[in-house]
Amino acid sequence: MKKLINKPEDVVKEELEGVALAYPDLVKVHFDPDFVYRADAPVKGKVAVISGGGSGHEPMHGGFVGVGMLDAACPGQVFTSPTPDQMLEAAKTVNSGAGVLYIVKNYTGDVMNFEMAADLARTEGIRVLNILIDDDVAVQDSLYTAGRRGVGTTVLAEKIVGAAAEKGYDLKKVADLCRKVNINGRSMGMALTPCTVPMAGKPTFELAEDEMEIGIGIHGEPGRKRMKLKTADEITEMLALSIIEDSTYTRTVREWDEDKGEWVDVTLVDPPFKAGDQVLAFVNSMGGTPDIELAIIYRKLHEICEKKGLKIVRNLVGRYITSLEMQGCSITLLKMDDEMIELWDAPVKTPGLRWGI
Amino acid sequence: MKKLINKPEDVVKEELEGVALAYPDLVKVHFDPDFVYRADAPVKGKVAVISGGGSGHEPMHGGFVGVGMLDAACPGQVFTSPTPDQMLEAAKTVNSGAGVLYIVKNYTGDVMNFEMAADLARTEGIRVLNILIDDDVAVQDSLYTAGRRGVGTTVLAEKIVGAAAEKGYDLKKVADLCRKVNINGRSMGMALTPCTVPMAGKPTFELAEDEMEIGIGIHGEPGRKRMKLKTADEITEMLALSIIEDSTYTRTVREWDEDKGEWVDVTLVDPPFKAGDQVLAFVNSMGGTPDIELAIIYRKLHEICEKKGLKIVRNLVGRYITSLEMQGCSITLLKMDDEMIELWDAPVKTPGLRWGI
Amino acid sequence: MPITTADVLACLRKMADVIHENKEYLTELDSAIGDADHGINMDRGFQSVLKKLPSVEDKDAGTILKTAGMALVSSVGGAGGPLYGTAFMQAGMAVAGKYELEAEDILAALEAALKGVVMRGKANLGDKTMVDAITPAVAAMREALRNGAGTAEALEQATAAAEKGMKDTIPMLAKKGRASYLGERSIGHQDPGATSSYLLIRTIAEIAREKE
Amino acid sequence: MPITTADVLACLRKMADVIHENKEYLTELDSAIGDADHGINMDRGFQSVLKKLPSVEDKDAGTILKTAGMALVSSVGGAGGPLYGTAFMQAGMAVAGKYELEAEDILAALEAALKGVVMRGKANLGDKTMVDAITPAVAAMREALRNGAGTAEALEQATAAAEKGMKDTIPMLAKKGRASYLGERSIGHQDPGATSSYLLIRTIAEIAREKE
Ligand SMILES: Nc1ncnc2c1ncn2[C@@H]1O[C@H](COP(=O)(O)OP(=O)(O)O)[C@@H](O)[C@H]1O
Ligand SMILES: Nc1ncnc2c1ncn2[C@@H]1O[C@H](COP(=O)(O)OP(=O)(O)O)[C@@H](O)[C@H]1O
Ligand SMILES: [Mg+2]
Ligand SMILES: [Mg+2]
Ligand SMILES: [Mg+2]
Ligand SMILES: [Mg+2]
Repeated sequence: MKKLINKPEDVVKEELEGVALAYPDLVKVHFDPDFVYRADAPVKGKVAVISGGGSGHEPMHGGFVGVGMLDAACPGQVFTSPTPDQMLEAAKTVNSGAGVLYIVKNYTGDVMNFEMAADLARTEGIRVLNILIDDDVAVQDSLYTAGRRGVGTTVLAEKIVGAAAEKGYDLKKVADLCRKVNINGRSMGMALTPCTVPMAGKPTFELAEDEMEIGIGIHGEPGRKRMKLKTADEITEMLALSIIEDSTYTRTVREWDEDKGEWVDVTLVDPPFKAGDQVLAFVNSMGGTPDIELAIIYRKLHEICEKKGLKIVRNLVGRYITSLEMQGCSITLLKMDDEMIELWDAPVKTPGLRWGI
Repeated sequence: MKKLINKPEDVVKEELEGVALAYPDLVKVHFDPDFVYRADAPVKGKVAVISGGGSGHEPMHGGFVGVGMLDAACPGQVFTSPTPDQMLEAAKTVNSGAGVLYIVKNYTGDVMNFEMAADLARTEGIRVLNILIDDDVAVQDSLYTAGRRGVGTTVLAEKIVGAAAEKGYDLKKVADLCRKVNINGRSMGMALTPCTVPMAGKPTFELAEDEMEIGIGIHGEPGRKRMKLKTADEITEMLALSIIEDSTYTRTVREWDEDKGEWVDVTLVDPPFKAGDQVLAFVNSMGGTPDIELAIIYRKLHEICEKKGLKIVRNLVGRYITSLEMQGCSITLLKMDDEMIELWDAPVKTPGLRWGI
Repeated sequence: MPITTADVLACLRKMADVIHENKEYLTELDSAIGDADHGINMDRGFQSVLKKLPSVEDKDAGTILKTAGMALVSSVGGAGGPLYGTAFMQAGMAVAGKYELEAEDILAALEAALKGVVMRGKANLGDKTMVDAITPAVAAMREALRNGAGTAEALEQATAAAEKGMKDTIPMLAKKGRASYLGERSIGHQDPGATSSYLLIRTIAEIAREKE
Repeated sequence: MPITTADVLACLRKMADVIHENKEYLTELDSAIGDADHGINMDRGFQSVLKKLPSVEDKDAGTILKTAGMALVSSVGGAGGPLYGTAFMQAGMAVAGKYELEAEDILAALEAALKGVVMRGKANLGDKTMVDAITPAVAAMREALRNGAGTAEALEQATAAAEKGMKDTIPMLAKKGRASYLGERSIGHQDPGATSSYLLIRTIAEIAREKE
């Protein structure tokens, strides 16, 4: 294992210490329990947006804390969901009284930990809603699995929802918007190489020199299928078509019903893309893939979207949701409406995403 | 070779096509000869700042074209200097009449090509000055070598000088500032892994599982010495002390003398760092090293600077001057004065660096 | 002889030992169909439980178990943390205020733990999770007590049932948790969570047997 | 018989062939002490020269050589581009307007080429660069002509000197270009630029010999 680290067990702690030193104007870091939060939190009257998940996906989530995006992020150990006490303390720290939205990627561990955290926060008098992101079309059904995983759309949701909260949307509206972003976003990823979790010390899987893994998640877990390496254009086409041609996706998720005061099952339906849709096209590096290759992928994605009648109105190309040093990429398409475009364009100032300010 | 590319010989062309599609508001791309330039160029009354070099270091330089940074960038083949015709056409395209500054990394090829370009541009009536960046302390003397290479300080110079040009500095002042940034910046890099140039198809060098290379440049060339892998703290200390304890560096470079109308030899002296200096601390990934590791390095760098009495007044942590997918990092320290701080903070809007706008 | 709070404390300490000894094994199982962290997570969790025990040494069994549950919740992470945390907290609620536990109390605690896991994770029998080890164990203990078995005897039958339940997960296709993403590829591997559940139940039985 | 513009064109075409055949070899040499692109760069350059030749077929030798130099400058990149580009452009200036080249013209062209390389790259003899192959070649040709040798004969002596100069770069410590960063480690390797220079000079000699 070749990494610029000291001891594997100290990676997350030392990273957070580095983040605190590097961005004192933007964020503060609380240790034990660990969370990163806006330097100026709580922001009066503003709904607090909190996310979290295993570490190793940087800049997500800690790098998205700041003005116009997240109020706090809870990092777990590398690729391991964080714990409810982190989420609870984060909520207590950044809640201004306007309530808290937990943005939760759909992994069993994340979902359960955030649900427990929400329950605990409510016993302390904090209004909390949880919204899931489950956008990974590599997972085809939800009946026989834990459902689609939360991947690229998470980044877009954190930006758009963060802007809405900054603008003064109330908790209910922020949650509704987050759900809307989620059902309109779809992603698919692939890997050329595995990555190595510091505590494990060895690669998460093996791939031959001429192989790639399609439908990979963001935890170094194997994907949908392994196949011979193809050209960038062929790979882009495979990923893009899996997304664009994906049919209606229906599943039941658990959300908190504030009126009933209990968790209820909600059925969500992702409508398929259709010609004429306005989309945000997001080409993401899994970490080790350089910009030069992302540009080559974007080039082909643009061509495919055009051919399919999808109009790219915004884009994001870079490293935003990663799997440590893994080489590979993911594509996310998000159907945009005017509200989402306006919120996407709103100023954001975080270590990992910044514009307009 | 595992890369998300089509044909190795098409990498740069297709990348540029992708860039043109991804950032139409910020940049345009001219093909044959290839260069990336500001969408709104020429900007009336503004000195044009142009840089360039081999591809494979993205986001540098093409990703730094835009408001408040470069007016144009000339990309060569991967790790091969671009040619004078690219630089000449770029100058003709973005020159507003206020003249052109070529920012040139000190590699024999880059230096000679930019000198030829400047000569050609002058025959077409364009005022041009060339300023070298030679900040890599891994190269110890300039008498028996081509002199220190241009590495991390290049990014900082492009930002600071770009802001000055945007503010209306005239050509002479822009060039003087660029020289000032160069003599106040020092860098040192290291690699955990080599990288693979697409056309070559195999790694630029070999490193055993427990080895690293210290004093690496940005072209996958071997560095100052090869040694057993160390911890992040030890590596950071090695790099930082090479920079902080470097003594006065003197060398002769060739600059254009506008009064004499000829190239003249100029002796430049880099003063060493001393306690009390205000610095910008730049921790850069060579491409494949993830954010989580950069934060760990920044943590230690901060501690060392504090111990040495250097005050970090600004920082930059991320991937800015890379060697494709190479794992490793470089550290740059730039002594800042108030003028440089103000220009650093000025708004910038490019694909690779953005704030305030 | 009833189980005392000293026995409960001893049991938790022994659980920490057992998990620590099986850290690699559980992680290995999780690397086949999950993300190779179950042993690491559970070990971190039980080390955290150990640290909390001194502060509740003179407390009732309910408080001790709830404290252990909270320690697990805030240190394990992943799926294991909320599941085992809930299990121990619910078990603690079932014996709240008690300083001595009879066989029925232990059964009640185990039933509550199972209910907690199902409430939290919504897994069905056969989904290839810890539920497939805990469910038969609870049923076996209930049945044994109904047939007049003593505490240790009943817990040993529970252990045997948990072990069988654990092994029965091998041919199953995972429908919950991370392993479910593998589809058919999850078949043929023993579930790590079912394995840790078996190890914990076995530890309870061993403590009860030492008592007799 | 003087060298005609047809011979100059043939020479450039043959140079392109020779460089193409030695592409891997030159790149291999550059991978030892440089960045493994010299063969790739030079081949790209001479392919570009080939494309430009049809447009100057009826032009004088000076124009043909300058055109070749400009093609090299705008397609080779790296250090090789400006150096060889300058060499060919300066050679072209030395024979501007001529349609037939005598031995002295060729010498003048080579001298101009060398001067161009030195002007551009500031390398001294012994710095382990192409200058170490071209300098002795030019001297040998000058000497041979003074001694009454014919064009082909003089160019063959230049070729021999270039070859020796190329081989003499092996024990040198590089002080210019990318190889200079290697310090001591550059010793023991033959300089790629000196090698391509030898190959190009040899090609001129071969064309001259065919003429006779
Ligand atoms: N919904 C669920 N209900 C019950 N148990 C579950 C559920 N999902 C996962 N598990 C159990 O959790 C175990 C994995 O735990 P662990 O590795 O700690 O979490 P993660 O999957 O988040 O890495 C699985 O082996 C399985 O027994
Ligand atoms: N200053 C110089 N003067 C003369 N020749 C030089 C100089 N620097 C480098 N060279 C020659 O250039 C050759 C390398 O060319 P090439 O590989 O095309 O360029 P680069 O080093 O930019 O990759 C060297 O082998 C050497 O002969
Ligand atoms: Mg996990
Ligand atoms: Mg080169
Ligand atoms: Mg796991
Ligand atoms: Mg070279």
